[in-house]
Amino acid sequence: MKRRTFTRLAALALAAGVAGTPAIAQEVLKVGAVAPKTGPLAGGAAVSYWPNVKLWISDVNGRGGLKVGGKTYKLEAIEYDDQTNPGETIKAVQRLVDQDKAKIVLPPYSTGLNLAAAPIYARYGLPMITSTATTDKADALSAQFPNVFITLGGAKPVVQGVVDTMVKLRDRGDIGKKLAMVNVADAFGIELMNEAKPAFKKAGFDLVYETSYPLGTQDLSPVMKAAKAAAPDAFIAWSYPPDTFALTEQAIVEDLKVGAFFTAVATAFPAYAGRFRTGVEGVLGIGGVNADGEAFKTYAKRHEEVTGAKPDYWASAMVYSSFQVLEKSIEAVGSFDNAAIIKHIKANSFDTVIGPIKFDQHNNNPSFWTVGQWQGGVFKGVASTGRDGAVDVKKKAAWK
Amino acid sequence: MDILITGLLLGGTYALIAMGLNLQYGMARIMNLANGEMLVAGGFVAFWFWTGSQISPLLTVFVVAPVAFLLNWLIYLIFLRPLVKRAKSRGQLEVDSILTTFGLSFVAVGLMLAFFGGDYFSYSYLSEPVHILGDTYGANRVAAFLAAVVICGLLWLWLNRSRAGMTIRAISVAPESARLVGIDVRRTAALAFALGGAVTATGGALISTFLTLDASTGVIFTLKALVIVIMGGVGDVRGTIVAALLLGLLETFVARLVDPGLTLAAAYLLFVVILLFRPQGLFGRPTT
Amino acid sequence: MSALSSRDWGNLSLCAIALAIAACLPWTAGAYGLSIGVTIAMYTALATSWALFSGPTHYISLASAAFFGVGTYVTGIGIQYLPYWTLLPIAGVAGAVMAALVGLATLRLSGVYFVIFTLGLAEFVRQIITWSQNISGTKGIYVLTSIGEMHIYWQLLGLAALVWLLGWLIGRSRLGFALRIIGDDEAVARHSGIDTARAKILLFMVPGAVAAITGAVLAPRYVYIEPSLAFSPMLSFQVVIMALLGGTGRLWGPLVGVIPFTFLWEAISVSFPNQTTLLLGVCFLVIVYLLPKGFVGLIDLANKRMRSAEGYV
Amino acid sequence: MTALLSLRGVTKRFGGLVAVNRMDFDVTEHQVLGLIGPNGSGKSTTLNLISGAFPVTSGAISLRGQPITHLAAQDIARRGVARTFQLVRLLPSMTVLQNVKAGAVFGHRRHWGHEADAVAEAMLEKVGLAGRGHMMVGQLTYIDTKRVELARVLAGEPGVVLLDEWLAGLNPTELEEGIRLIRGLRDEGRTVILVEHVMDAIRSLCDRCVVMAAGTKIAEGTPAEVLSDAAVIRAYLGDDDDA
Repeated sequence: MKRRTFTRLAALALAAGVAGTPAIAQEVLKVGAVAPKTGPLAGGAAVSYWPNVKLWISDVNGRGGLKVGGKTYKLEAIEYDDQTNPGETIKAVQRLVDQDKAKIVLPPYSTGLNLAAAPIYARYGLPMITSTATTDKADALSAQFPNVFITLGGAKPVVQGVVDTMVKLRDRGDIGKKLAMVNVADAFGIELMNEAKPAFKKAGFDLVYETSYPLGTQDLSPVMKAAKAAAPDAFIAWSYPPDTFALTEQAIVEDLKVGAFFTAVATAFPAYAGRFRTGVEGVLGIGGVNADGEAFKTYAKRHEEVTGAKPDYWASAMVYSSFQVLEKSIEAVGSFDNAAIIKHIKANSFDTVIGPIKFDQHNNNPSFWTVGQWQGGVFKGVASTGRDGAVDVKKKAAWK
Repeated sequence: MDILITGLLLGGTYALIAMGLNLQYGMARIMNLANGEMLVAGGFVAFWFWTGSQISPLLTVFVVAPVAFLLNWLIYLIFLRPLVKRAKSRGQLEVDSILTTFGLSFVAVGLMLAFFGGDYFSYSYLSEPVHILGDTYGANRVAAFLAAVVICGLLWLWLNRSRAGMTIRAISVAPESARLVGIDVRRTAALAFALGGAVTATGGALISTFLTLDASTGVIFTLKALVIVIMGGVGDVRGTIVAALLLGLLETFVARLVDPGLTLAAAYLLFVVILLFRPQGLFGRPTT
Repeated sequence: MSALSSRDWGNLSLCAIALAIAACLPWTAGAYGLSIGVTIAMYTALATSWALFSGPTHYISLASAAFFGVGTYVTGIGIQYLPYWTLLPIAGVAGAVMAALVGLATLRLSGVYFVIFTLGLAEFVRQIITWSQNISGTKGIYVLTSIGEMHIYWQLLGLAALVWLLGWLIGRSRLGFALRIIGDDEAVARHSGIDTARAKILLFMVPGAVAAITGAVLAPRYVYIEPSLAFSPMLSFQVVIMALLGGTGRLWGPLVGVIPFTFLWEAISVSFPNQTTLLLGVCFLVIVYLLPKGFVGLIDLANKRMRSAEGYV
Repeated sequence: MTALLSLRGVTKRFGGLVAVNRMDFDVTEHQVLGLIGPNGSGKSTTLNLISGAFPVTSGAISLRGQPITHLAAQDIARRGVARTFQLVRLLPSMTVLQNVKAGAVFGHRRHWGHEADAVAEAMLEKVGLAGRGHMMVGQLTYIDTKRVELARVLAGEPGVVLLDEWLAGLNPTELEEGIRLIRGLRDEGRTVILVEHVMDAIRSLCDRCVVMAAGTKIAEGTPAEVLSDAAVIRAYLGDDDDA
């Protein structure tokens, strides 16, 4: 008796969820989105992912809806929280396609969750333009999952961007060749550190201090004190948000005098500038945008109007752009024939908020921003793999 | 030398994180896994007061403490008293409280998400350098350490000197016999639990000045607090203080001289070793 | 092993039929149904093996995540060097050895210390793996195989069946009888000549091995193995809640807890996406308050009341 | 004849309190030894030391010449020392038969399957509970619970039986039945150590007695000798002058 009532209860609930608002004149199209709202990655998704889902849908509906094969569809989002658990992501994507009959399923958030869901997208032939997954194995992945596109690049180009920036500063005499480099002991940090060490040695830098620290370390002052003791000319940290904030504060407290100070994830977050205000001037970070370009300015303004929060200067624009690529491909193909849409994505270049996006034969977007710098309260792109609008990098003045 | 001071400062932070749980578990017998969420909530309020109307976290604490006290008192009455009534043995109460407070931690995360959203929140307060014995330290960490010393000191004095403090210590040692001498165990346990909650929330407000928090980070603090309370000896205020300082020093020592990658692993190793050779913790009484 | 009575044969054939029906799920239910099936099979194997240990001994172990994580890493690392089918037994052995070590170290500890120790264990193993990953420079591990949801489902179903069989065999064996005695009164057990520590350690190896094998089976499903995802403490708590919801008194108890809880979890995530965590917390509270002995307890109560009502006793 | 069980200088200290202070005595094969003394004299503690429930602080206990001082309770039980508990401890979730089978399966002589059932049934008959194996222990009278515990002890065919105030709490008619059961053990030539307050049981059952007061042995001998010994009377009844 028990199991039947529960299955009936679940079915009832599912039906309630799916029915949603009654169909108004214009046909409604379901758009599925699954990402963390709780769990370790909730913080990042709350800044870069969820606001852009809301913004993209309101923009498309603002333009009268998605024009597909002569009909225009009003978009309606179905959001699921996967609690940063790959098992949940897989179930949610399955649910979106099977139960909710969502025609468009936006890619999940972060490398791990995207790759866990990739087999499901592949089975349904759904285009999957990831915007928050970094991997150097784009070729192996695209062989296994032909419908997966990587826009955020991998560790190699990011490291190359940072190395080029440092070489430019050194050649201009702004910094010497002594370098201190730390990383968070998580897959992301390890991958970047292993690329960076040989790259910097080849570029003629010598590593005066190098270490890793576990995820969730409460006190990074020992790391900063040891780095300062090595008297480096430049400091680089492949860090996650909590460590980025902690390392920056410790650098201010220790008054770390370096010509270049680079921290990774969250440097581009509005909360970073919100916390350190003038202190951020000259800080380098992962990502960046063509901040002075018109496209980004209007995007940032709309982002704040619609979602009430400022976008970050790296992932936000990338997430929105990946949605634009999907939108333009569907409208260009004029139907929901996923195979044709994927072929279209492979073949064309798309004009987006961060500028033109063109995927190479491994479905990898070769040109993206790698390094940005806080200049005058805005996080401007200073190095990229083939993006225009880069500003010149400045020497890091003393901490204010 | 600066390893010693940095270690002590970290120890002060850990004392703030763990002291509340020691009161809640040691005295009121409630293994509270929602302790981390209460800490983060304290941090949220401090962030909200500071960014909203520039009220310094050191002042916000005087608002956070009473509110948290009341809130925890209600939580004890509504959610935990039925468990205490129903529990036939101490073991059963502990297991039930573990499962219930885990549910509560989920509810707390859900509520914080609803009110504060999932975003990271961090702010700078007193993040100027302070020179002690020739080395520089974050002013906010030093302030938090001093606050920890004040709070732990007051708690220790209050527990050992005042009548109410003695009743709390009585129910932690032997709840059954405490009832015989006329102590209303349930009311005292509620008092201890509420006090523990207030201390945790205050700790949260103080450490949010230098740590970045978001709605889901409570778990890390809960685990750290559990390790410290068990290591120091359940129900013993001195135990928690010593264990917190010991852990702070060990982690800083390993971070500076061995390999920062091993700090948390070393902390858990210390926890395992103490648990095996002195299950009752450094200062605890050997429970049968 | 006492001989099989006719009633035993009846039960065995009943289980065999039920398993056969469950095995056809990939064809009967759609892909979504299959993904729920995988979740149910996974938690059934984990919760049943967990209840095998915690039922009789009343120890609450929160170590499932630690063993599960080790299992995922055995596949993650092993997949490049060894054929897939060898990885499951290796994961099983690794899990069992780890459980034995933990057992040796902790079973002298009283209840709550054991719980906290096992909770800390997952964190401890995670730190060690990330540290060694950092030293050896291996990055996030990719598990690119041709293993589909269907294969994973059948493997988990097989594992769950194995756990039931093992539980049934243990129940009828000397070890099973010893564990029931320990469960009732450990002092009597010791004074009757039972080496209680050895019995508990032997039994603790079962959930250890099973959780590790489950991790190894599921690794290909996650494609990308990261410590924070493989070792999340959430898994340990879910296993405990489902086993307690079902009730640890009977071998089929946890299954009766896993199925409704999984559907409940689905129903909540579907209809309240923004408040999923909040409502799951409420469910935990309801389960602990209303069903201390789980459904099994409820059913036993009902049987007892029914039997006593008819004056059957 | 050589001692079956001997204690030499056995001491047990709980922190400052010395519960048992350098106890020496022997128990020979087929002997029924009474261990008596006022409350708190250390009788039960001594029994707990022999059965391995408590670790010995110092001194040595040996069974058939082999040291068992530091053995765990289960190893002592497997060498044939079986005991009852001061407060009857049965296995609540099991039937009477299964309770007795616990002794039969894991005791000194180990059985399994039908053999174990047979031994358990036999023991039930011996203690007067024939045919009531299927009952749950919760439905038994007080004396019957004691019978089950005795049956469990005997099911493992132990060399030495330790009865910890087994007769306590029985009404007069049950007491007669209890003494009759213990006499049955005596007649079978079993070696028994009896910790008891019931004096006429001691007189009629014990070959020898050891009297303890405040943790030390104050007298040893036949029941008649010890019960007329001045020191024993003073220990039990207090000094004459304050009478």
